[in-house]
Amino acid sequence: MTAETMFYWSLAATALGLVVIGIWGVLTRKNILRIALAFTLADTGVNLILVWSGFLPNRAAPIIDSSVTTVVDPLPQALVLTSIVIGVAVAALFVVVGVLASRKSGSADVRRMKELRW
Amino acid sequence: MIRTIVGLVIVLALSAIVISSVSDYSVPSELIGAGLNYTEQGVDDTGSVNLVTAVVVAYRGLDTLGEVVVLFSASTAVVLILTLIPIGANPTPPSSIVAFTAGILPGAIVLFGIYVITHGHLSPGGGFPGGAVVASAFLLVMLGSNTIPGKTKFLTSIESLAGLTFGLLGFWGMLTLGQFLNNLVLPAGSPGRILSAGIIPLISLAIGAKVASELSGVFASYRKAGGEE
Amino acid sequence: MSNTFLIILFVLIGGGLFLSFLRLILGRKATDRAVALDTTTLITTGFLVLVAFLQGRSMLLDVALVYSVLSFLGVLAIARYLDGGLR
Amino acid sequence: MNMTLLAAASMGTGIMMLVAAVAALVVKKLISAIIIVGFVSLSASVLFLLMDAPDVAITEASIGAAISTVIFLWGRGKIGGQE
Repeated sequence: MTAETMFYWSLAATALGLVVIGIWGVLTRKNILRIALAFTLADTGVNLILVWSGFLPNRAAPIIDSSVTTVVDPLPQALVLTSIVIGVAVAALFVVVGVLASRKSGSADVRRMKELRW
Repeated sequence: MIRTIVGLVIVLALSAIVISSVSDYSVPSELIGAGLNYTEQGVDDTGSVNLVTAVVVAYRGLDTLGEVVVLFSASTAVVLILTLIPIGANPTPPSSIVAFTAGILPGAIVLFGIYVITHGHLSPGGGFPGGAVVASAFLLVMLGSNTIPGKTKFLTSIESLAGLTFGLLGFWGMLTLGQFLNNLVLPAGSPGRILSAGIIPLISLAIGAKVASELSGVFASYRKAGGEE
Repeated sequence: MSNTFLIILFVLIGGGLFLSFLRLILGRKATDRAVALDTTTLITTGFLVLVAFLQGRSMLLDVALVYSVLSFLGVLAIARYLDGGLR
Repeated sequence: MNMTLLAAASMGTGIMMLVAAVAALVVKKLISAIIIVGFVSLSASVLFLLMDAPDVAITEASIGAAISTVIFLWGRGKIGGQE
């Protein structure tokens, strides 16, 4: 296994592991803010997977100047650029709704929130 | 307990599906499809050296308009909820070190944010990260002051003005060249200069102002919600 | 730039990062973790500069610049929270 | 040579990131979890730079450094001390 292959697949394994850990946290944690944190982790992992899908080793960043001949795919990066900013706005909404729900039920525990039960 | 086991089973099944779907995949060496097209003709088409900004603003400008609308609705929902339902608290005053720093640094941070926004077609940056940097400067002002910013109406007007500018620049291309958000209603210029790449710097400014005012509005409503009751 | 020098740089940065990471994970109190996050941020900013040097492109330095400006704000917010503000 | 160093850097960053992500979910106090998530965001920015995506790295840095931390700190202050 060459260094290039290890570089490429270690990035993919990190991103997939982050998504898996985030989904596990969303499913099993009990505090509403902890669930929001796990959601943010899964969001970061999905962004990593999207950028990885356009990544080719041994190429340069997609900013053309005289020293660059081959670049990576710019299209997934452009998608992720907006996805990050929208992700933080959605996290803000998540936190506000979570705070309101915890005020209504008197606790941050999702087991006591009838609306959020599963 | 049952919740943990069900969660683990779901997660393991998901990762097994993903791993089996990429098992016969090897390290790519060539670009295909739209990416190849963009990297070969991007600089000639748009005049922007940074291909990511070219894709965000020029090739996929309509998608960016839609994403800005999504951001707008999310931040509006936050501000609306916090305006309707006040949540009380009383912040303690900051120490003198924090107050002193918050008096000096925001100007420099705003200047750096404007650099990031306006050089979006030459170096890494653009409207989205630059707007976040400017919003961080607003955050520093709020961290260093004990008072509530009373007048945040100018944030709303900046936000509306930026959205209107984005739409009008799109309609300018429709009127003159017959295509919504056409980049070349202004000359492309020589790539690598600050005054080049058509209307990409103007749209970057509009996106940056919109992102900065929306995130700042979220923070201002947080502080307002903390101050009442 | 010789290879030996590069390897020494990587080992120094990686070792410092690992030690402060241990404090971040194992830290007894929240203040320990906040200080560890600050240290990690500083060392990682150095690593970002090193990556820009390896690729030979000065425009990648912008990332390190943004992080060094804004990481201060995150640590300041955490400190302000632990102090009793932001509530 | 460079590729070996890059592979080592990406593997080390990835392992630290996954350990930190698990720690953020199992650590007791919520404020510690928020600080550790800040570290995960920082590592993600490094990985984006290693994947030749400086635009995405700059966005992740500007968002994850201050803004998302403050959002979660605000929620923690409103919900109160219970865990």
